[in-house]
Amino acid sequence: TAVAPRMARAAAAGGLIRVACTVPAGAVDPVTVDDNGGLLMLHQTGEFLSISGPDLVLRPHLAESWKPNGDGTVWTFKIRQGVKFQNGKTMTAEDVAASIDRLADPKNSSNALSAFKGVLSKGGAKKVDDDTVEFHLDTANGNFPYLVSSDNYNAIIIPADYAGDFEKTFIGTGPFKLDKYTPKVGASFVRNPDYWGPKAVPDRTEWSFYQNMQAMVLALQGNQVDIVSQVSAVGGEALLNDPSFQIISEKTSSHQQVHMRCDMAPFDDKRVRQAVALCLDRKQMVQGLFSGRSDIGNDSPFAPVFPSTDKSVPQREKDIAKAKQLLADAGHANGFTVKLTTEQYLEIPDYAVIIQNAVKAIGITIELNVEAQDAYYGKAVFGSSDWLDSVMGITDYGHRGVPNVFLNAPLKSDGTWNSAHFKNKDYDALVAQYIVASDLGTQRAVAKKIQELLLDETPVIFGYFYHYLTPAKKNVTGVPPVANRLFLSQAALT
Amino acid sequence: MSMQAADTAPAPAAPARTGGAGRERLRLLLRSGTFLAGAAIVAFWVACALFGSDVVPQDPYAVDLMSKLQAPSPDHWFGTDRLGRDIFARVIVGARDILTIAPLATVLGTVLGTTLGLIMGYFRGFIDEAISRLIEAVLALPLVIVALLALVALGTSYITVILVIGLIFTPLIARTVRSAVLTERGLDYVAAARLRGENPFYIMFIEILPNVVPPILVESTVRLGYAIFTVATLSFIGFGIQPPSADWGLAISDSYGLINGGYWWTVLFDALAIASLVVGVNLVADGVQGVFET
Amino acid sequence: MTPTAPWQGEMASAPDALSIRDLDVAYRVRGKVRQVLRGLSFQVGRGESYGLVGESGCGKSTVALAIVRYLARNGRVRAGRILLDGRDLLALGEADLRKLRATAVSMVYQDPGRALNPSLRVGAQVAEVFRLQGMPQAEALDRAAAMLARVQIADPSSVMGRYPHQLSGGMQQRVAIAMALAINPKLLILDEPTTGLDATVEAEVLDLIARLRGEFATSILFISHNLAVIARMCDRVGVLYAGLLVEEGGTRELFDNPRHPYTVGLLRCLPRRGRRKDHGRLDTIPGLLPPPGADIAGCVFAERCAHADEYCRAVEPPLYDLGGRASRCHYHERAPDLPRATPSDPAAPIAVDREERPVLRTQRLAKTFAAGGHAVHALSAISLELWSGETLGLVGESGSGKTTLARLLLGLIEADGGSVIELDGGQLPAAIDRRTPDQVKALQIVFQNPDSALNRSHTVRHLIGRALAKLARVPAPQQLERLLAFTRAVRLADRYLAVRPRQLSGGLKQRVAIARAFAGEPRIVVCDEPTSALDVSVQAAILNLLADLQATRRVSYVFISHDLGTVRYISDRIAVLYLGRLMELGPAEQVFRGPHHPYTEALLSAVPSLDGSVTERIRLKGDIPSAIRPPSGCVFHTRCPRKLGSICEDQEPPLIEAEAGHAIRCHIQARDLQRERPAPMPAEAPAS
Amino acid sequence: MSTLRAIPRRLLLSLITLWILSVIVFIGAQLLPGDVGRAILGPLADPRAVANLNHELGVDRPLLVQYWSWISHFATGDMGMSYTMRAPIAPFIATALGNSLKLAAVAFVLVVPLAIFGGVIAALNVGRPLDRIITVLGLSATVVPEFVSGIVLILIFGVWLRVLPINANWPPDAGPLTQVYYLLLPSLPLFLVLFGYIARMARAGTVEALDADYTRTAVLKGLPPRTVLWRHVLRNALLPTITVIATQVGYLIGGLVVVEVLFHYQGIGSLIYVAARSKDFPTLEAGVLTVGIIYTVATLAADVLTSMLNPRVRLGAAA
Ligand SMILES: Nc1ncnc2c1ncn2[C@@H]1O[C@H](COP(=O)(O)OP(=O)(O)OP(=O)(O)O)[C@@H](O)[C@H]1O
Ligand SMILES: Nc1ncnc2c1ncn2[C@@H]1O[C@H](COP(=O)(O)OP(=O)(O)OP(=O)(O)O)[C@@H](O)[C@H]1O
Ligand SMILES: [Mg+2]
Ligand SMILES: [Mg+2]
Repeated sequence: TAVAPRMARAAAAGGLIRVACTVPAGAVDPVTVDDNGGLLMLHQTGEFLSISGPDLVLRPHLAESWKPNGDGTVWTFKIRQGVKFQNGKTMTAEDVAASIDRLADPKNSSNALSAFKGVLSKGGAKKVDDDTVEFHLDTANGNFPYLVSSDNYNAIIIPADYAGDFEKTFIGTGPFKLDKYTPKVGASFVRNPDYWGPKAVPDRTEWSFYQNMQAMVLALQGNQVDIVSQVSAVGGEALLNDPSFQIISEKTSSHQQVHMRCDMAPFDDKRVRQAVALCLDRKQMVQGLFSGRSDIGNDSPFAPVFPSTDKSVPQREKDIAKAKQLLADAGHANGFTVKLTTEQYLEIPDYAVIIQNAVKAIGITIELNVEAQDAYYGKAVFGSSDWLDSVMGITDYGHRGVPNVFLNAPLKSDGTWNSAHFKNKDYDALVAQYIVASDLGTQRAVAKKIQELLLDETPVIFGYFYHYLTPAKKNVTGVPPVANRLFLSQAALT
Repeated sequence: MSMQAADTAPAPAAPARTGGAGRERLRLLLRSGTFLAGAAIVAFWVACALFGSDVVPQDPYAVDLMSKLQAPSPDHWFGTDRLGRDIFARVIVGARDILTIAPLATVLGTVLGTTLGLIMGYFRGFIDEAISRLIEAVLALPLVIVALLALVALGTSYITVILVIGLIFTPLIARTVRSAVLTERGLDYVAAARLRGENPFYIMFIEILPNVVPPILVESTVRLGYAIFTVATLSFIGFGIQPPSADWGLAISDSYGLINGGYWWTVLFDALAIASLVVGVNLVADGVQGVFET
Repeated sequence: MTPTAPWQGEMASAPDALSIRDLDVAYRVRGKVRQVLRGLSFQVGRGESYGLVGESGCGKSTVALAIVRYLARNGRVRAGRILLDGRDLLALGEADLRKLRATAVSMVYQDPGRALNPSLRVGAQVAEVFRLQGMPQAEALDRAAAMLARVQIADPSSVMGRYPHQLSGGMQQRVAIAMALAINPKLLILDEPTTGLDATVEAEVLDLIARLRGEFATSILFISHNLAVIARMCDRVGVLYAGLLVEEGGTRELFDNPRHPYTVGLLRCLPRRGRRKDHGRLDTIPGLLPPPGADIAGCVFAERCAHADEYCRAVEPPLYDLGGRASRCHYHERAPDLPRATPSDPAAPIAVDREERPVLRTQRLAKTFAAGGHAVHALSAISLELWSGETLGLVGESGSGKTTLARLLLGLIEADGGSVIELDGGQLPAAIDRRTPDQVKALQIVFQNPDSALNRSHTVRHLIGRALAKLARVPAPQQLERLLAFTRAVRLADRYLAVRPRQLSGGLKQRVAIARAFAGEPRIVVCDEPTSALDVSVQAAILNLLADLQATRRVSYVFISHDLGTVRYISDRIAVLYLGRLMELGPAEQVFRGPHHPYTEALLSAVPSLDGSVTERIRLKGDIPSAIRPPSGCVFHTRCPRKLGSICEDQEPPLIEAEAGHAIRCHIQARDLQRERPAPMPAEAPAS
Repeated sequence: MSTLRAIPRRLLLSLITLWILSVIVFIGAQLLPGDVGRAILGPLADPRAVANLNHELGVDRPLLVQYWSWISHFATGDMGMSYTMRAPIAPFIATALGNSLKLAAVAFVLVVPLAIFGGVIAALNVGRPLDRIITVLGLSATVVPEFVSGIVLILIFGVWLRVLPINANWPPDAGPLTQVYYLLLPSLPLFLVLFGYIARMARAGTVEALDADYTRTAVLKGLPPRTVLWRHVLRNALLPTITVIATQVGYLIGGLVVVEVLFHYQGIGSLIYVAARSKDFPTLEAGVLTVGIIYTVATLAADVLTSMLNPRVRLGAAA
């Protein structure tokens, strides 16, 4: 059960790997970390119960196996034995239960709370014996293991008596242990000689923190680092097109949702929503914005990467004539003007400009209002949030291993992030079916229905699902492509 | 009275010649090489801001993803950006926002600063002392940092950028006006006005203000230069002009990661545009200063 | 050459110390060349003291700077030669020029405070001159101390260690003179060395220069606009007008018997020989100096000359040699008979009735300023009366509180508590804001500097019109009529109404200021040195105007001036201030005739007179003490040449009437104060 | 009244200034964030977590209490806890300040002598082409924003010529010289901006001194030009320049924000910038107040220095 079986042909041990990553926004604490820089730090020394691979299939790690009870309300995990924390203490089921329970406890302001909400409550994680932990869920959930896998980046296993000082010790069970951590500046890790699994290849890894992506790109080009944790395709062109670098890339379910309010003119007519969606040339967008490094979306959260996605549902293509027709049918033959509000984040402003350009063809004029992120999200409740109240908007959604969150919050009638104000009983029922389904066949069957329904209603345009890109020097080997993670234990410079 | 009109004899010698001080200064300005060079540059960019979008060969906002990041060529004189937009067209229209925000901010600062400076310089005493302290406190911080602080607190929008820069300029201009007013206040015509029983506001605005116009003019042209500098800088660090404007600072901010990939044209022309505009404005300011501060 | 100087004779064959031949100097201003010196020629003989006089802007300083080759960047010698001790200065290379400056010529100019390096100690600056001659530092310092002693600096070693700003103006000028004389120069140029100094200090410095002139056998080029100073200091005089030498001659001859209409006019402008306003008007010179660079055909002065005819306007007069003297006038013989430009008939004198209630009265008027944490006692316990139609002259050295008194009366600053100002018997609030419009209207002022007094952004019409509207409350329709009446009364042509002050000459500006002051029909006009910024020719016109206005409108004046001659001309009574105290108060004639307060006496004796008589009388030593810590007892005791003893240090003398209406604040008895010697200015003068 | 005696008063005024500044900064930081916890935890965080955090941070207390607790701790060197880093701020400020000072020092060491030299040369050639060139180039350099000149410099030296590192962070074991080498490129934009200011001041001071009467006195004494220049002209001319240099210290920090961001340098400027971006108000407040203190101290020091060097001020006006 190696971390990355495909990378077995490890290079000779030793050496130093230098990585550039974004500055951890806050203190590195497994409970609260919610940003890319911070979460990358967590799993340098910490480990998960299981690892969600590039194919989104879970592989056992600190847990050796797991199974649900009959109705999927209790999941039992077998914990690996003989694993030691870096302080020498042995990891037990108690540590596992405590680690997860800590995340589910509202008192701790855990960042994982939203993932566990309605699924797992405090006290739901119970140690059964030294190698068994049971999770008693609030409701049945077929995809629960994903919530305690590497998909949930807060869910590393740390000692039960953890006192909130992770940043000092970086205590975990992983192949590296902390050498030095300087907030805002960088960190370094050294090989953990007592690691339970295959020992780390590099002697050391050195992490430098950068304020922005350009800085990291420059650092890589200037040979100051070997790997950049992540770049977005937009702005990363300098690397993507440079043959002296490789891009370690993984498909993900990350995407931008273009919502249109189903309860407000002009989008209260689904033909108008469809018309807008029909204007987009998705292939061109994937090429132009991402240099091909993203997947085309079909206006549902079922990204190609999800095993449950039914790929037979026909892809929506650009069709201006049809769009015009639909718009005319809806009574907007001469188009209209609408305001698109969105956040200043990643390629979203560019995406907004592209949409603005595209809908010109059918006479729709979009006024752009690109706001700072916090202005856009506002208080994040209906009535005082541009995100949830705007008639049209674009919102960033990060990668999830399973589509559950995407299906629930932004689209269900009572979804807390339902910025499209989409209210559809059939849809709600289908999603409920999907959540409890624990076998892939059932899931895919329900997925097909959901996909078709959303394609018809189009409350949200899912234009593309972009890849997770990790640029590295050509001679870097042994880095597995895992979204939002950077596992370096088998990395080497050749 | 029997006295002969001594001085009333035609006085060809009096320095009285055509025109007033204003026209004389204008004449001097038009002789100053730096001023003319600066004015030409500024006029060019103002024209671009006003009419640029009508004359550019391509739509500066038209996205063409299939021809992104093309090097300068006869089709795209300055190349294209990462969305395939024509950089030449964008540089030409890119002056619009900054040339709206910066002058408005300067005007705001000038109006408020002048009023404040008049009050401080005229009344002196406690008001002056108190406001001076406040001004000194604000001036203890670099412009960019004050702006940053304010924009974080208030949120970024054109209005807040104008307000923030205008309000930051207020004390700076007030300080200049104040010291000019202090000098003026020491002059006897102010005493003469008081001896006519004029009220303070008449004295401040009718008597003193016209005489402190030169320093105000100099200060506000200098401030305009700073305003442009500041707006550009704020845009670059993400607190100024927001997308999808074709603004130069924003363009540089968006593209400076590309230069190392060889896409130098995505930043170079915008950089030159900013440089030329600020240098132009400051050459104008320098010319104005040379003429009005002698 | 006047062979009066004893140290001269035997060197007569040697070249002149300075010889200037046909010197043309021009400044380039905005691309235009303005000629300011035209074919100037004169010589300064060895050991001679040559005076150069002329009104402001006629090119005096330019001459001086051309001689030392230190013209402004835009200035250029276009033609002519300057021979210093026979050597052509303009032909010298840089190194030779430096050598010449280090050994042969030095210069002292106006404003000694700025002529000394503010960040170097005095000793170092003086020693520098000796260092340049190759002396070691220690010796140079010794020589510097010796040099300072020679310019009568009492404690050279302590002065050497000080910085210039720690010295008074008079001391600074002594240091400058010491530096200039340190090289024992062949030629010493003094460009208005005493302008800006108080009369008492000026007298001291002039005495010093006169003495040193005897010690160092130096030739002197003495530049001044002050005819009396030149008369006192020089053997020969050249009169400069618009860059031309219009007359030259021995001092006595020239002043006694001028042969150029300009010189004649200048001399007539001065209120000389005890002349007073009721003796008749002063004469004036009409018109103005041509601007630099003006194209002039014929005689430069023709424009302003009553003798001038077509010939004068057409043919430029040469410098006629009149035997030992010269004049650039075709009609030089007739020059002294120049008709008056202003009729001399005095304005009908007003009878001042001192029996009636005074129009203005102050009691215990005092003012203490707070400056930098100190109390400055600018004025103490001044009790004065001013009757309708009379002029009260206010004299005193700089800092004696004259302006403070004026501003207190006007309410521009507030008097200390306990002070009383009464207008027509009614108490006047201290601050102007609390005075009624009528009270505000009653007191107006004419300031010293019209540039400061007139708002440069407003037109003449606005300046006077606003005063009419605010003070006289003239309704708009009648305003223009009244305005014209006023401007005509001050003899200001109508066409100036639309003009802004900057386009007016100094004299015209002062007329505007006077018109404004009179717009509200004031009872009292305070004149704070109204003529001291003006050239003599203009000063006379303004004094005439003030006298005329007083006669027609029966206003009272408080007239402040440094210039005793002017004060005497215009005033009915005179008050002498020293360190904020009233030292003497009495009718003008009595104050001048005596008995006087020792301080008044010193002031009077400091005034150089045009007849060149050297007044070796009372010289005040030292500087006026600080108003922050005024001396105890009689405030004047520290400088008083007639100090009695400890009583002066301990007790403030009361103001005692020496004669009816003439009070003196001194412990010395009035009759003892009456000196035998004649007053410096002859008391009575024939009306010319 | 002498200025040396006025120093305590000057000090008091500076303290008042700083106090007002602290109020401004505090109010500025309190103005918007209606919900600090939300700002920190992000839009998608659970409301319970947000409320918890707000209580923990103490931001639900009255403003006056918050201000007092902030400023009284600040005075003792305790700058509080960073919202985002959940750690004491002071050490961050200290490190960042150290770094910024290094960068500023490199810029200053380069710019001060060169700019003064340039200004004096221009003054000595006043009105001539050399003067025009220095003045106009200096002005242009000064007014071009750092990020513009920085980009161009990166392009030239870092990308095309590849002679200077484009990232200011030196390798961990770098010696002082290497550090300076890494700081060269980042210091250049600062150099350019400062050059114009200082040169302009030096020029103006020198021109004024050259025109001064005391210089005339010195020349007419027959002193050699060199003595005139050094002893008489520059001594007086460069005094005001000191004050300008000091005020530029404050300005420099503003420039540092951009330069440090551009060159990825961990100084006080980028600390403030990051705090601003992430709405970490305690850090922002601490950073800004620190900058204010530095500026105030620098100008105070310049005042004292000027008055010590300038006998006019040191010894007071004539009695
Ligand atoms: N640097 C200069 N550039 C242009 N014009 C100048 C310059 N210096 C002097 N002038 C002009 O030359 C004329 C003569 O000036 P100068 O200073 O020699 O007169 P002055 O007789 O010394 O006057 P004052 O009594 O005011 O000192 C004046 O009209 C003056 O305005
Ligand atoms: N505003 C003020 N603050 C402090 N001290 C003042 C102020 N005005 C005048 N003084 C002081 O009061 C004293 C009298 O000054 P004032 O101006 O009345 O003298 P003056 O006789 O008019 O002198 P001058 O002949 O120079 O005009 C001086 O010592 C002066 O320094
Ligand atoms: Mg002169
Ligand atoms: Mg006075």
